[in-house]
Amino acid sequence: MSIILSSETRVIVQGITGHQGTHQAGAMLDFGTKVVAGVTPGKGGERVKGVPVFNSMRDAVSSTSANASIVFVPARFAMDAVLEAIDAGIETIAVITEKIPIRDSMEFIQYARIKGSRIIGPNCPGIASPGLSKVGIMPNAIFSRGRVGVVSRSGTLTYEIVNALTEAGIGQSTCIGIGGDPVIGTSFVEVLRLFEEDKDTDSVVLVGEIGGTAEEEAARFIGDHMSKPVFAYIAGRTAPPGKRMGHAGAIIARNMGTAQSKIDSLTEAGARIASVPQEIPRLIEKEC
Amino acid sequence: MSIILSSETRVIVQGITGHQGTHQAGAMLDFGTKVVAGVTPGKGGERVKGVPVFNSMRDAVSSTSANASIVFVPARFAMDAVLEAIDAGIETIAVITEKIPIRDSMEFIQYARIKGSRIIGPNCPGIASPGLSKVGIMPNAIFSRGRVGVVSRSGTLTYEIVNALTEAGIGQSTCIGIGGDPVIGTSFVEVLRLFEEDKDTDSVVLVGEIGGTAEEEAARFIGDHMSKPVFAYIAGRTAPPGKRMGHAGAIIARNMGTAQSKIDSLTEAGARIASVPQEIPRLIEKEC
Amino acid sequence: MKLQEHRAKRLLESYGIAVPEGYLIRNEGEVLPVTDPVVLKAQVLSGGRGKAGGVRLASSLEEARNAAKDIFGLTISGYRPKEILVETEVDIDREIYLSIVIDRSAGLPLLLLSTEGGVEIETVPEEKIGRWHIHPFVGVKDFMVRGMIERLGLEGRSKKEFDRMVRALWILFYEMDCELAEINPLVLAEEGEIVAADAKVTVNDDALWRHPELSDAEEELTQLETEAREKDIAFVQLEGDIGVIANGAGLTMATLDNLSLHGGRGGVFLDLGGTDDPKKVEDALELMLKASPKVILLNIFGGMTRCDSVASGVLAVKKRLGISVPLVTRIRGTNEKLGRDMLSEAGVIALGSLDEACRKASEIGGS
Amino acid sequence: MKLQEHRAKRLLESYGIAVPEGYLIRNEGEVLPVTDPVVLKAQVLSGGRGKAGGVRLASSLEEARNAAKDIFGLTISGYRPKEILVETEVDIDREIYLSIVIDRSAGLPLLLLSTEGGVEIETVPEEKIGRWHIHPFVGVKDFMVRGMIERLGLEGRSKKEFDRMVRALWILFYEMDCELAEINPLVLAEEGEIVAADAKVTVNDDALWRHPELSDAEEELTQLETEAREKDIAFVQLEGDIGVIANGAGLTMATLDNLSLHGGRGGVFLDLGGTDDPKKVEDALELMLKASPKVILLNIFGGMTRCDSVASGVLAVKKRLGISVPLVTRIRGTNEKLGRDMLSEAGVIALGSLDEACRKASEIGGS
Repeated sequence: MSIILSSETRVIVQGITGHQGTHQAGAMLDFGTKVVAGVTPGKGGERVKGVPVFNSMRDAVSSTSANASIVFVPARFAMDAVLEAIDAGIETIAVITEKIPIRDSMEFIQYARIKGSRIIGPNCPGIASPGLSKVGIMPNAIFSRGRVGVVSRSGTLTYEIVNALTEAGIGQSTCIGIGGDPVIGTSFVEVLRLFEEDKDTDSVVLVGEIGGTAEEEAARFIGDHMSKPVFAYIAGRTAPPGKRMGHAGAIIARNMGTAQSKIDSLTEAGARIASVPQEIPRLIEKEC
Repeated sequence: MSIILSSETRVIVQGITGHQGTHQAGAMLDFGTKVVAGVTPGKGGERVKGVPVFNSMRDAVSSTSANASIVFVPARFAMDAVLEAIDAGIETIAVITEKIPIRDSMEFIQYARIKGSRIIGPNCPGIASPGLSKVGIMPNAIFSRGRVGVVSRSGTLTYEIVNALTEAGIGQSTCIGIGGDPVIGTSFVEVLRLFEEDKDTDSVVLVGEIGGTAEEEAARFIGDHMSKPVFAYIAGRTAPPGKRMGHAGAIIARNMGTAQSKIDSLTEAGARIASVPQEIPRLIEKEC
Repeated sequence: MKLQEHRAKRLLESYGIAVPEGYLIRNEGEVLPVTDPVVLKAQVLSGGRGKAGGVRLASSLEEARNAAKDIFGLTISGYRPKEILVETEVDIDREIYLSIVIDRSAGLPLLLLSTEGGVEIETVPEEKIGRWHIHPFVGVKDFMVRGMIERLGLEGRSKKEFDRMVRALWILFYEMDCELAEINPLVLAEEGEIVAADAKVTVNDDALWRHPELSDAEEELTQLETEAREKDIAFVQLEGDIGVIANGAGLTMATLDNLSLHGGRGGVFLDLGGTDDPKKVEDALELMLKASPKVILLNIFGGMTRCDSVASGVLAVKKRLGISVPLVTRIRGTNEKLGRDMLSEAGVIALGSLDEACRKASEIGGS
Repeated sequence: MKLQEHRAKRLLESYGIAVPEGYLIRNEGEVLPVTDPVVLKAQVLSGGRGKAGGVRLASSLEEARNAAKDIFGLTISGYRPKEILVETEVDIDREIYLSIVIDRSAGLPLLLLSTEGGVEIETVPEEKIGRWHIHPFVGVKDFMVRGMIERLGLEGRSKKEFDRMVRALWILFYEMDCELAEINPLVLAEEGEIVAADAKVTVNDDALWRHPELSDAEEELTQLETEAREKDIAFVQLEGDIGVIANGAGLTMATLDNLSLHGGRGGVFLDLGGTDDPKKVEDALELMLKASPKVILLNIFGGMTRCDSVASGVLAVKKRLGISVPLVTRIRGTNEKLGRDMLSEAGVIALGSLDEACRKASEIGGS
């Protein structure tokens, strides 16, 4: 298996006719993802990269029995697109779009809870299980199939780390970027729980960053519930307080969310901490 | 076990200082229910039937670790009381109050879904597992411990049938009245699923009535998923179309919701149908 | 509570939904001079108004007066129209069906849309009906409206008008605690205008306290129905001779069903609700006597109250008003033997079994 | 976007929340005659305004003018106040702390209430703070307000005022897409009146398009920050000498962290976001040059774009503007060898390993 995705995951690309949507649809197909449909209102009947385009999620789902979607729709229209996916019964919705108003994210995440959909993101690179499926925008070349699970709040930093793993001969079961916004649909803790239960995952890499308390909550879960080894890197040790470091979520406010607090909690929970990204593969090699 | 309740269920009575709240708190205590607290705003510090009263659900839960509540609060304030119970983390909330606006019920039921609470009702007699606990208003005397599960849209009609079972020497595992309103928190199907999984339930009595399609949906579930025998009675065979028969939900509208449609679906699904309530014990005796 | 058409339309208008120009008359003398053709519509709540002759066209003052006179003379489903809505006829380009109802299975409002308007939705083939659940927490969203507009094939102004209208209808449905808000037909008129040519709105009775502005709405209740409502008793007039009083909707229906097995036919359905409060039993008995059934069957399954208290209540009514019709009772619960004895001594038939009581009442009531 | 106090208060007022009477001045000549004592408050966004002397009392016109003059002469966290809010002093009976923030763990708004107002909430003991999550789908409910009123021990008029006020604050928070709406202190004044004596409101930047009325709000940005915002680049001024450009917030932070291992200190943080668009890399380089770091470290992990395209972009800027400071690059992705070769040939330091690049930049940048 792997978590969340399988080789049978059937994916709709929401916003497939846009520049990014088209490019990433192609990259997902190259990865082996079953991209079964695209949706762009008013463009129904077209084809993009050989994939049929529909006017609505409802049409796309009833024609293709898709169960996952990836959202490239611009921020102002993203909430509507996500709600449409939820109402169409999509189980897993990866929201790539950045700069979505927090209120919108909050509402579609809560609505997804009512309807039983899983939101990944927003402002995230999605999810990939090498050899099975990718519902995301990570470069295909960085992956190799293996037994390490990767969960991260970051995008390119994850690529960096996954790439380093692959170069070190360490393959991945599933890599998931949960997103850098203050409010996100799938938390570290939820992903850790899935990895802990996953038969195809032996150990987990957690990539955190300053801001919020998600890493501290992850540490609590690791300490209480995880038997598999966890390797962690926290970005932003040298970041000054009060400054928003790129991600809307990456800010040390009122002495909360410092890298040190996260590193301390994770260390106490038994996780191994890397001080730079490229140290992660070395730690895994030593441990496993 | 039994479903939903256990002997460890810790119950708060919301509206305990009212006439019905006080009376029923006493009856639940007599039944053996762990009634650990009551809530009436402004009456904190009092005691009713020996049970401490709190001003808020939050106070009551933090003092007593309650995990269930029963709501006797008048219709206009019921929504607030239910939301308060949900926010206080109550798992099972039996809403006895009748005449709650549909919009209010709809909203607190949807909110409960977000927070993972179970709503029973509204406009229902609650739930009882003889020998274990009762979070409801059914007369104590009608019950006897046994292995038949009872689920019903009705109140007194359920008493009638449970009483008949007891008189025939057939005990009950759990009896649950899901309520007579058009929109309710726990459906026939959900209860049937729980009974099917319950080791202490051998067979199920389903008491339906005209209106809606809940019995048809139950029939589909019975046909597809139930191995345990189901005995059903549907009230309202002689009810004329277009008239609201007491319950807000009991109305044959636009040829939907007739007793015949329900009886046909249930028969087809393999359920045994009683033509009058008192036939139920006879059918069970014959079958089991 | 079903609203009269004119009232429903006034409500739609207050939410910005266009309705035909019109006015209400209470007698034919109030018809105004006719310039454009008008339609006169009897203001009654029951269906089948058209078939009963309650809707008439007129293109002159005289025609309109005659039509009004005719309509005021009708009896539609037992009710004489007190008011007629006189409206300017709308130029119809297309007719659409649009409604929002409570979908009980999902526990959510459901919007129904059909390109075939002006006919009963029940007669429209399933595949022609579009359905959208509207979640109260998120409301009508853009993607839904896009789907509706695509289904209807609207363009230009009518597209914009429909968009605005459908969102307004949802707000109305939500704010007014509706069980049903139906526009049928919704007319696409000239130049893309969209007009609600007929409207049915039902407001949830349990939410009427939130809508005091509806307190004067007419409901076409009989004297007994009004009295029952005041006493918080569910009253339904049936075709038979046996007056059934029971506590709880399910139990009352089950009693009627049981009667039918013995050839008895219910004439009045009186449900006290879940209560066994003796005061309410008394109220119900009084009400039932006014409905003059051939026999009364009282079936109480006691919970909170002792049976002897219920029996005392029955006997009090008997003493106060006298009960000339036979009264069959079946009361279960605490002290039921005592209650039965009290009733028997006073000449009331008191039985323990529901089936026996139903048989007895059926025998007396005949068929 | 943080709003200036006077702007936040105008917003509160528009939602029906009482604020002290006051007016804004841009120079000391605008001070009006003083009848009751007034307080003059520098309008700056950074904290520590009080300690820096930015808040002054005055009870005569002369005092007020002098205070204003003093305040306009201050530099508070590097910023000179352009405006002063002059307010009538409020008679304080009690001070309360009230705020709504986004609780990231729950993903929901969280209302914080403390009986200890007028001090930083961080200094208040945990047990004195009451917390209520407000779900956007249900809003502030009666039971919450009851709990707050109980905690504060309010009675009579102040109870009613608080009830109205707290609901208004939530509506403001929701409708205005706030990340923070803080009233500290919330003052219980004479006769049960409730007044927001100070207010901090932060509106979610990503939702500003919904609030065009805020487009003229002042933000205290430097020239470079303004330019970065226009180009949609995250720009943070740091203390060191090394200008870091990377794509992605996490990667940029990781680069800074890695630098520190080699003794290097970041001077500018430029995050392109998740993109590797060569045009944006060019924009970032141009912006970085204006910030005059001692050395520039460019770290791009390519996804969509080929490394040779990124390299071409870098070389184009170099050609166009000339880059006098050393430029260390580390570009990974498709065609990375080609890209590195192109850069090396043009005299740019091009490395494959992040750690090596960081070491190199640190060596050049010194410490």
